[in-house]
Amino acid sequence: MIVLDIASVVLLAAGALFVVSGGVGLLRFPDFYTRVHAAGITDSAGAGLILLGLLLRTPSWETGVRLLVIMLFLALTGPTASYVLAFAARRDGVPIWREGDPRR
Amino acid sequence: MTVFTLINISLLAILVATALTVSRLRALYEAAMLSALFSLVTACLFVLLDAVDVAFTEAAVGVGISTVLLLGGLALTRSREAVTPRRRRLPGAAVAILAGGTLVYASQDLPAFGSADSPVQRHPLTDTYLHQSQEDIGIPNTVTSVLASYRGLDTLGELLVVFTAGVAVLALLGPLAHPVDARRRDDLDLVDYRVLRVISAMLMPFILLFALYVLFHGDFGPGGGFQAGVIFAAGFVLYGLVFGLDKAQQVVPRVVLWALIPFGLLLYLGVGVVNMLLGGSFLDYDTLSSDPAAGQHLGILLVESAIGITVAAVMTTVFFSFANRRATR
Amino acid sequence: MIVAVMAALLVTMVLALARAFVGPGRYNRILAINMFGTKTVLFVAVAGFLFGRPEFLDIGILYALVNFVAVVAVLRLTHYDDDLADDLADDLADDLADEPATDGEDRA
Amino acid sequence: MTAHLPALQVLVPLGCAPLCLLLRRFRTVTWLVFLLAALSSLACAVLLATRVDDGPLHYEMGGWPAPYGIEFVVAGFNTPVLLVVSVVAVVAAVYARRSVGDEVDDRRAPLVYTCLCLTLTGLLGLTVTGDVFNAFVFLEISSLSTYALIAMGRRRRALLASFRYLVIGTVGATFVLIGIGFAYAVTGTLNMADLADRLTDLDGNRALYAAVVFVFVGLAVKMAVFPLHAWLPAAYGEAPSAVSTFLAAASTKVAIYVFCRFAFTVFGAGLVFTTMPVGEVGLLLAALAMLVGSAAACFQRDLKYLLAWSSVAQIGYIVAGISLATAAGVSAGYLHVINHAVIKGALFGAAGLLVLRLGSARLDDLAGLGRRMPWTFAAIVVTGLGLVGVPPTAGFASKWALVSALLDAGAWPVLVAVLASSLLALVYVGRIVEAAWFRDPPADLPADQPRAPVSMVAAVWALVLLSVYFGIDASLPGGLADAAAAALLGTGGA
Repeated sequence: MIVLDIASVVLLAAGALFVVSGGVGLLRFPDFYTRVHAAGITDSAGAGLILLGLLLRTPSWETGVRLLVIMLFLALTGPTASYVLAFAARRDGVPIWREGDPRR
Repeated sequence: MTVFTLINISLLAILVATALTVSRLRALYEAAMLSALFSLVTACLFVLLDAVDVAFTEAAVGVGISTVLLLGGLALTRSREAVTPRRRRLPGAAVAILAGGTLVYASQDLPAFGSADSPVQRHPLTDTYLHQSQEDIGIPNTVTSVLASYRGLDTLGELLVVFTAGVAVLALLGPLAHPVDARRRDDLDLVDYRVLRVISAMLMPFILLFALYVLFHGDFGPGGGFQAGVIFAAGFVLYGLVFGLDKAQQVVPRVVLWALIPFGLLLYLGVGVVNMLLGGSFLDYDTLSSDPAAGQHLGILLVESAIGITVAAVMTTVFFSFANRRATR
Repeated sequence: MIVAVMAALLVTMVLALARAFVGPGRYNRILAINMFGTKTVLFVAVAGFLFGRPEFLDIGILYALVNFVAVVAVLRLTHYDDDLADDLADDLADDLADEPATDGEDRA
Repeated sequence: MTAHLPALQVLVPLGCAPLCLLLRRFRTVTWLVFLLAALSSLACAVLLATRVDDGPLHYEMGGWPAPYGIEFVVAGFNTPVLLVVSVVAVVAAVYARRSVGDEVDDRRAPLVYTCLCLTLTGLLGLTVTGDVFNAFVFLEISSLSTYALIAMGRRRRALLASFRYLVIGTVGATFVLIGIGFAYAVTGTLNMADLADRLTDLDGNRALYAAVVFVFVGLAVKMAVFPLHAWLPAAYGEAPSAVSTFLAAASTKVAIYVFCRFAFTVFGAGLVFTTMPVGEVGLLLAALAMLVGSAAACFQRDLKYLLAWSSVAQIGYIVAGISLATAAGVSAGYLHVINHAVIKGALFGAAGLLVLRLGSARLDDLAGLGRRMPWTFAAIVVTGLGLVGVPPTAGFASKWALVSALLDAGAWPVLVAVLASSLLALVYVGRIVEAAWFRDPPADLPADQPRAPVSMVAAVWALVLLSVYFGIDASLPGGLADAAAAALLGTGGA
């Protein structure tokens, strides 16, 4: 049991780290496309790790199933949303940041 | 408890910030999106208050359907707010300040937050709903008992409100108001998004399954007819958004949709009338079976399904009316 | 630990909110709001564990779904010519102006 | 079956609404369904009115006893309102067949009937319910369907009028809801009788004061009390004629009833009129409404707008009576609710006849038509005299009751406003008469105008004759009004 607890704590901590760093990235990165990357990290790595960490603490199998369903949905929708957003932004002509450009 | 308070305070701060921004933004699409965010935060607060059903509804309605409908409505008009002269903003500001002031004034004599001694807690109503309902109705989720049985008429009324909204949209925006003209252009920009199409197609069965789960699980956990109906509608809307209106209307023809709107309402009403014919009063589900609790179960199930049908049909119709209107201009 | 995760989520929410306020432009805002949405999913799930109410997870599932629908709707419905809509709105305003003004309307 | 009467009162129109939508391909059938809803409502109302003498009737929804479930209560205070709404609904139904057919296109006409059923349901439900939250639900139903109905007017301006009403009305409804929320927070119950019991030992509770303020301000929007009347002229002026006939006669009256119900049987006259200055504020606003409404009516150029502004003034009379909180005052208010509903219904119906024949109701277009449309204009004059309050019309009876109630209470300034407003009413009714009889008809008037349909004329004249009868023999409405006042002021009780 101790092993599970430690693993869960590690996973949760890692997840929290990814989530916050993604959040900082969303605020600090210079243009839209890099920010998509930052947001993507929170949705995939951050969310996945946190949910895994919770999964190791589930009291019952129903809760576990629900956590898995959430993971599945987030895994499907997160990257899709990022991709579609970036695609649409590119088509709409949102400019790409190059070294030396001002931040937008 | 302090953690709880801190979380509450930070969520409230986020809520206030969002509200202020929404009121300051001129760009209406952005404002609509931020109001979805507002709903998300509100729903989180409801979760923390343990009002799970309310949070569920807020999430389904506030984030899902109302964002979609707001955007659909905006797509029909202009997307930037016109500048209101300062002079004409004064009455609104005065009303807001007065109303807010009265709220603050009133809050001084409201029972303390979470107080176990508040009039609401002391009234026999609460006790009856929480304990007696287990005997009378036997459904673990008291909210469902109150909603569908004790105050079933209110729920019928709310369903009628949804129905009215549907009729109003049909009358003012729907194809009945503006017969579809021939030079219809289908501007489906999302058809190019292959990934989106594949993922949406994959998600569709899950969404519908989840809606059914919410409908029938309402007795035990959060959920019920309204939420299920909205989730169904969200599924259809997603399908229509990604695959185009024509395809969506092949799946659910308009005529069927329009028949389902009154059908749900009539089903609800029918349950009540059957109760009357069986010698009870309107919506007295006890009469449906020799065992009152079994009758209550059956009645609540029928009623929740009726709600789900009408809500789903109305929401889908409203969205399709908006979208059709745009496609035909 | 769970409280720490929750705090991290709240901090991230605030960061996303800041991005949503600053923009610039529609896409940055959609991105920020989408991210905010997934963070609320996590928030609700974590809150469920914190308060021992795992049925909160149902709400999390719902958020995950609905948030996606909302993002798709934003993309689908905003992606079109805004000028066209402005023209149409102007037409409507003109139509209303053309109708014979009825007295009392202005007084009302 | 008779035990179910209070429920059937509301449920039959409720069921007719989805039926109308389902049968939308058959326009005449949908009209019949609406007529059926109105007739059944009238039958229920009459049967109920004959039964309340022995005490109030209670109906427990879902079989749950009162504070746990929702109850319907029928007593002396709401039977007059039920009767008014039902009678007007029947008349509007007869009237609507040709009127809606003329003003709304065929595809949308069934939706008009659906919305009319919904409005009827909402108004009746609002009247019979004995539960504050349930009242809010019915308020929402009637409001939403009203917005839709107004928006279906002939001109695009109707959309604007409807939208404006939607915005103001929604704020009002929200205020009512906030008020109800406060009342619940300090008592823990939603049942009106239970609330009244539990509010008595809450002296000086600020949340309760706020509840009163929010509920009444919200209702004031629905009642169109000055200065919250801004939505009314355009809404009634632009709505389809059948709709404005129904709404002008019924909807504000129901809101006024709900005000009475909350003031006297929920919050209690002591709190509302003694502790809080609702009575004084009501009298002041009523006096202003009389003056502003009548004065504005004098300057209108469209008959429907003129009538709508006159409604603002007439609502002032009713509010003045109720704000006195005396038996005579409340009785006068109720009497005027009944009489004004009949009079205004007839007048808007007559205006609709003009719209049908002329395509508009502008006073300029009426020039010299008095001789050509004698019946219509006779109806306008007879009921118009009722608006002024000339004896022996119905308006005189209720105004007399109001004046004597004001005299008893010593409310002199309001009395002056009543008299001034009556003089102004003489002016605006005179303008109609002047336009119709003393101006030359335009030379290019088409000779082959369609004749007004018999059903519409009959509907209008039914109301005109009713108003004349109420003027000559006021025992029926007077008796109802006295019973209502007695029930509200505690001698009857819920």
